[in-house]
Amino acid sequence: MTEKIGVYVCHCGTNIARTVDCKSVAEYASHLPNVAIARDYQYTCSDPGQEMIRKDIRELGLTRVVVASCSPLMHESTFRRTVSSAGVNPFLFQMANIREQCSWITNDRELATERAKAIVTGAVTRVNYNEPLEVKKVPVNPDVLVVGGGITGIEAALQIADSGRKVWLVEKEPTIGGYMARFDKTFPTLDCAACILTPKMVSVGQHQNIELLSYSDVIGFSGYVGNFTAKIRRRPRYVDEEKCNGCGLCEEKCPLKAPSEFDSGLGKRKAIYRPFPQAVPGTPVIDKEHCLYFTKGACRVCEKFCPKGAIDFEQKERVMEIPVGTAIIATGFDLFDAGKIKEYGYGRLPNVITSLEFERLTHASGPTAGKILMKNGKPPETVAIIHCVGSRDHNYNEYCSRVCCMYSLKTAHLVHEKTEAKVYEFYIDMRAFGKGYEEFYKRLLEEDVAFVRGRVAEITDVAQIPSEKGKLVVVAEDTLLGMVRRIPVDMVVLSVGLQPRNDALDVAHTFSISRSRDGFFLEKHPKLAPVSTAADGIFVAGACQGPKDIPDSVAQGGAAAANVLSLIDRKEVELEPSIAIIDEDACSGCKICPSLCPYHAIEFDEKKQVAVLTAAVCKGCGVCVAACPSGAIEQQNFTNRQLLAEVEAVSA
Amino acid sequence: MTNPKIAFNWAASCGGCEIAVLELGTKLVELKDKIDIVFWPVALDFKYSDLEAMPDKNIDVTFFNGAIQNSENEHLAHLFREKSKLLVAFGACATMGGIPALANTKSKQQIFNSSYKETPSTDNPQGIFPQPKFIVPEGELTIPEFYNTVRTLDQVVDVDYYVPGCPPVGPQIGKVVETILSGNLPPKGAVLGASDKSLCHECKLEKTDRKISKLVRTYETIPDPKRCLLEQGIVCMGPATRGGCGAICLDAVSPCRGCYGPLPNVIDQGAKMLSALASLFDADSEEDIQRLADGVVDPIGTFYRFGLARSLLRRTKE
Amino acid sequence: MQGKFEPKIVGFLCRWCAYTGADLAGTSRMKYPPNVNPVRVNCTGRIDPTLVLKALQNGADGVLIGGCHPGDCHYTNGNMKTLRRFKLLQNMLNQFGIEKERVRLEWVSASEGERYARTVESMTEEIRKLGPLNWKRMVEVIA
Amino acid sequence: METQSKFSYYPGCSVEGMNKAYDKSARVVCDALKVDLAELNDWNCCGASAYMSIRELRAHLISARNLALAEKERKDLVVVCPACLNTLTKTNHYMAENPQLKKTIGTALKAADLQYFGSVKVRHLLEVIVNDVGENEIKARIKNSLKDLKVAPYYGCQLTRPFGEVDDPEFPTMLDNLLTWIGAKPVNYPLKAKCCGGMLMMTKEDVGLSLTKNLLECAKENGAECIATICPLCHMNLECYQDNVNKHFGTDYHIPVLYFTQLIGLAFGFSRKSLGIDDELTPSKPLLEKHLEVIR
Repeated sequence: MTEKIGVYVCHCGTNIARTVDCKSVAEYASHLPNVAIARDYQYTCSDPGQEMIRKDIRELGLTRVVVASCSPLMHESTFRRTVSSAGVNPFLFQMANIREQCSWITNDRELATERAKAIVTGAVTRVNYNEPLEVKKVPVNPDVLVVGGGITGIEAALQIADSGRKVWLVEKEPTIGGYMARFDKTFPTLDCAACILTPKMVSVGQHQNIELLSYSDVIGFSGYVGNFTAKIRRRPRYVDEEKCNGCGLCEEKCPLKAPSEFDSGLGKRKAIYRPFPQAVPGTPVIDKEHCLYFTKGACRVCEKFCPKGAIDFEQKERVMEIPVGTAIIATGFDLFDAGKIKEYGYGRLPNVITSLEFERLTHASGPTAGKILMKNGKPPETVAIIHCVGSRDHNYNEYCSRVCCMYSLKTAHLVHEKTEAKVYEFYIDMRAFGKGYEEFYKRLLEEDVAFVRGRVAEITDVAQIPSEKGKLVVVAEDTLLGMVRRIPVDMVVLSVGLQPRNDALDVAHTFSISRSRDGFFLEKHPKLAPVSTAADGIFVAGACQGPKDIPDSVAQGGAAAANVLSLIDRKEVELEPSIAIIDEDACSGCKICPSLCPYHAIEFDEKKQVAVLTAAVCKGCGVCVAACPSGAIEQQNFTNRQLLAEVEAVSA
Repeated sequence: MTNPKIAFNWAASCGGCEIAVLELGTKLVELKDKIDIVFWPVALDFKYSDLEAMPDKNIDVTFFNGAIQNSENEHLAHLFREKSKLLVAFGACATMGGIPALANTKSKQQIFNSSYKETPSTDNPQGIFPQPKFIVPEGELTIPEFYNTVRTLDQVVDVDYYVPGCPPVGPQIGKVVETILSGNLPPKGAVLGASDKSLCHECKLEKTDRKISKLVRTYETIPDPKRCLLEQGIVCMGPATRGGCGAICLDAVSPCRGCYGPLPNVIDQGAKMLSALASLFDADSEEDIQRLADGVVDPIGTFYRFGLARSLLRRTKE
Repeated sequence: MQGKFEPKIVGFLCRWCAYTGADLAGTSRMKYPPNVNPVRVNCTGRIDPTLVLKALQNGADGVLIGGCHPGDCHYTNGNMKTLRRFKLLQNMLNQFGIEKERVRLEWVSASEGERYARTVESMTEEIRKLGPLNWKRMVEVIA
Repeated sequence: METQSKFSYYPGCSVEGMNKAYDKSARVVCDALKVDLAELNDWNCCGASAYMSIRELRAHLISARNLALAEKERKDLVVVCPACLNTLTKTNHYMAENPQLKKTIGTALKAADLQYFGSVKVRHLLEVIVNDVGENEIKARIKNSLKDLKVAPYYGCQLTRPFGEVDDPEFPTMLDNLLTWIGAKPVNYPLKAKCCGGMLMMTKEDVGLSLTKNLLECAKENGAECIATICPLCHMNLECYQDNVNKHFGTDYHIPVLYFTQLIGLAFGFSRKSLGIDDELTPSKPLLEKHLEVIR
């Protein structure tokens, strides 16, 4: 072979040089077959470092390049650009990772150097067999899919729509707005959630670039970055969105009442209903479970009264396919089920409620018209607020739900503001990290809320002393006083934590993205790519990626929008170059590969009796390559020869 | 002009390859005037001394069948290499080790123990094993030394061509002989008398649903004679095996055992078949997968029935 | 290395989970034996058993295959196909007399640097106990 | 009907002495329910909760011997005392999770020609009756429905803790269900799994008494006419110490305390005598007579 390989061993300052003897590695590499030059260098990724490589390519006529430095996930693309700018095909470059998986994992200089030599040998041997590749480009469909109509999805959708792109916003519920629509005030500024949210909801509803698909879910998502197809199921509302003018007469006339999900079951709604007055879309929905017509076969009162004839009991479920180029997943969170913690008595003790139920109680348009009342209709004289319910707890969720401390403070403030009640807050640690949060905490301290530092052991209605009779007794160790306290109160608000939605796994599968151990969707990089995912063109934003408050969710919604727009404005994306190639002459037509491809990229040509692969659909997993018993399938940039060469070199 | 000199030899093998030559039938009669056979243990009486007496490269083509399992096999391999212009590894044993190479799942000692001690029919109270050298009053007797590991012909000497099969099928042998006599020789190292596509290419059974939900051994079932045996849970080496034999076993609805060896782009026939087979397992839970995997009762005997000596690992560890 | 046997392990790591997890272990400066030579693939589904056999035959004392947890495969279920091949391969290697400690399939997510480090640690120690595999030499003893 | 299930029965020391009635009633009821309780041959002290915290290894050995004996009989071990349940289960768990311990114990057992592989499950009789026998079998045998008898179902602290395998550790419901099956009315009893004072009665009586008082008070306030127990120690504290409680707090409790097995026995129509009723210090006679009359 007449290859001329250049090898560059990077010190990465001392990151590598501290444990790896870079000089001897370079010296060792210089004796490997076909190596024309081997150098060690301080910072190879620096401009002078890259220039050095270009210079060698020009002056020594290098045909292939190996850089031994950090992880390819870090700088592979950098160096590929370097070599191609000097006229060497980027795929004739090979990276040897001697930092993350070598120099950083040990203090044994001798072993680390040995290992580095082996890794470099592997890369050098492999690069001999690397083949030049052209990266294919495909146009990006400018339409965007946004899944989830909470504040995050709304923000993302508006940002994108305002830039003139078309957005398909899919929401499971009959209305957008998500949890925020159910909140009263928002911390730390205490502005009312509705006042800041509803305008945004309205503009979503009216935006010419936003196609709002409420009461719908995504049941399939196929294709590749820039060219996806979303399969969306539209559940029947039994009300024609086109005809309905949202007058609300049907709701008024409907004879049947059912517990309102929006009010967490505290209030009632009709069988044909809008979750709340400012719902978007304003079109009501008929709840099949309760509607007299659907259950008993008679009634149809709404139909009689509807001035627009919009009621349509015949409406069927529809499935539509939408081509999009990118997708933002903002499916949000579930609240921890407080009933799981038996000793807190939620569900058993009537005046133990969750923070969300409290939101509805204190909400002006809630079931009590904003009055904070106990089940007996009286205002409480003492209220306990309990932090970390289901969070930071080995038995339930180990992580911190991030928002509870602050919303508990808000709860305390609202109780203080609306009632005479004495407020106790039971916390483990007070976490007030955001802008204006610490100040808000201070403010509450001044509102003489009694803060008790300690995790609550139990809430009981069993009195031990007369003064506890008829009260809820909160038992907790006050870790500051170092004693167990029993505090009798009238009402307990459980600050329940956030957790992944119950359908998170299905969503992950539909979009083939991964989840972190806590079950939230996994971002590409915790710091540098917080809204990207491992799947190109699919982004995550808001609480579906991990517990977040409103500011952070909105910020992520915007970030995801920006990512999407930059993709769209690139107009075309590069396709995965390391795809499979079927050699039709070598294919024996055993039909084993087509059934294995997860993307149905391989079909069997009955006429030619061979398997055929659609390059654009292939994502390059290589499953078929490993399976092909004829050795007729190769994977570009991961060919059998390349991998064998590398394996032989590192195992010798 | 003189006829080309042809030799056949028979090392560690059943010799079936030489019998297979008779499958040429009448063709053989035509051939006999075109060639001179200078060595053919199964048919004609020659002595090794005749061979040793020949000048080097005296033989035009030697069809060498059988693997190398003892010092005699090895000696002959070298001898034929010296005396022949072309050395052809003839049949599965010479090319891949064949059935004899299954001995590589045992050590020499284990094999001796079972053949000279443990088998019920053996009566050997003093537990005497064959000795390469043995002194008797008349002098020293020697027998070839038995090797611990069986090798293919090309693991011992340089080989020009390969003819796979256990045995190579008649028609193919005819073609091979013709090609070689024709003089326009294929590149060295070529595999002759076989197709470059897998058996599936010439197999007539229908491939419909590429899934395997349970594995059965041939005696456990009566297969549907129309459907691919793999889909019926019978391990068939067809997908990972060269065609050319005409899928005769499959015509008898009996699974391919892989005697024609791996395809051109394949390094290790067994590994490839293993990968293909397991990929089709219709199971995702650890237990179900394990159950299916255990369905291959004798992996080595299944995936390397003929190719163990030519496989990457070649033998088992003692 | 004062004559101490240092196992040589070839690590086939999938780029999305195990390789990223291994990087994370390094980034978080976790310490573990530097005995793995990583070979990066897109998905463990690419790992042709031939490669594993090659490594063992060619001098490796062990092979580690690292992929995504079931359900987390970036290519939907490549890891499942690996699991299927692996189980059958394990059965066969067992017949070849290769201890199961030498060839392992581990699920390591991108966030499990610790898990990766511990896996390599335990694997290295187990193989150290077993001693070198030395396949080539073993095969070359003919007589 | 055929014998449903065969078990090795481990009475434990506490029912040999002052809690005979528990043992007695348990045997009677199980016999009626065709639950074969063959007393574990040559059983010894379970190791006792207290000893665990002093000489852990030895405690494990003592308890492991019982497990080994049961394994020899190829049966699961049924206990009536939750403390025994706790100790034996603990040893079971520890041996399963700690190979070193398993080895040590193994060698010790060998000295007595015993071995333990870990196959035995240790179960409390309550759980066996509720889960294995079940509602129908029990209802089928009711002769005197304990109609309207308001019972406070008291589980104590050890049945579900720490393992919480058989029922919710904080709010178990198994006994509540059983009581409804035999026609009684389980009252709301929030302290059902709280501490009865346990050994404190011997060491720090005032604390022990106050804990017992909580239980009695809670039962009374929720309208219980008697308390059902599943634990000899709880039983003793609640039953025998009622007078001390009354003296100490100037209260006036006379709440009969009965083993759940005794209540089942009554419902099945067995005589009070055969169930060891009427030996108690807080007589249940008046209450029961009132009820049994109601039924007649």
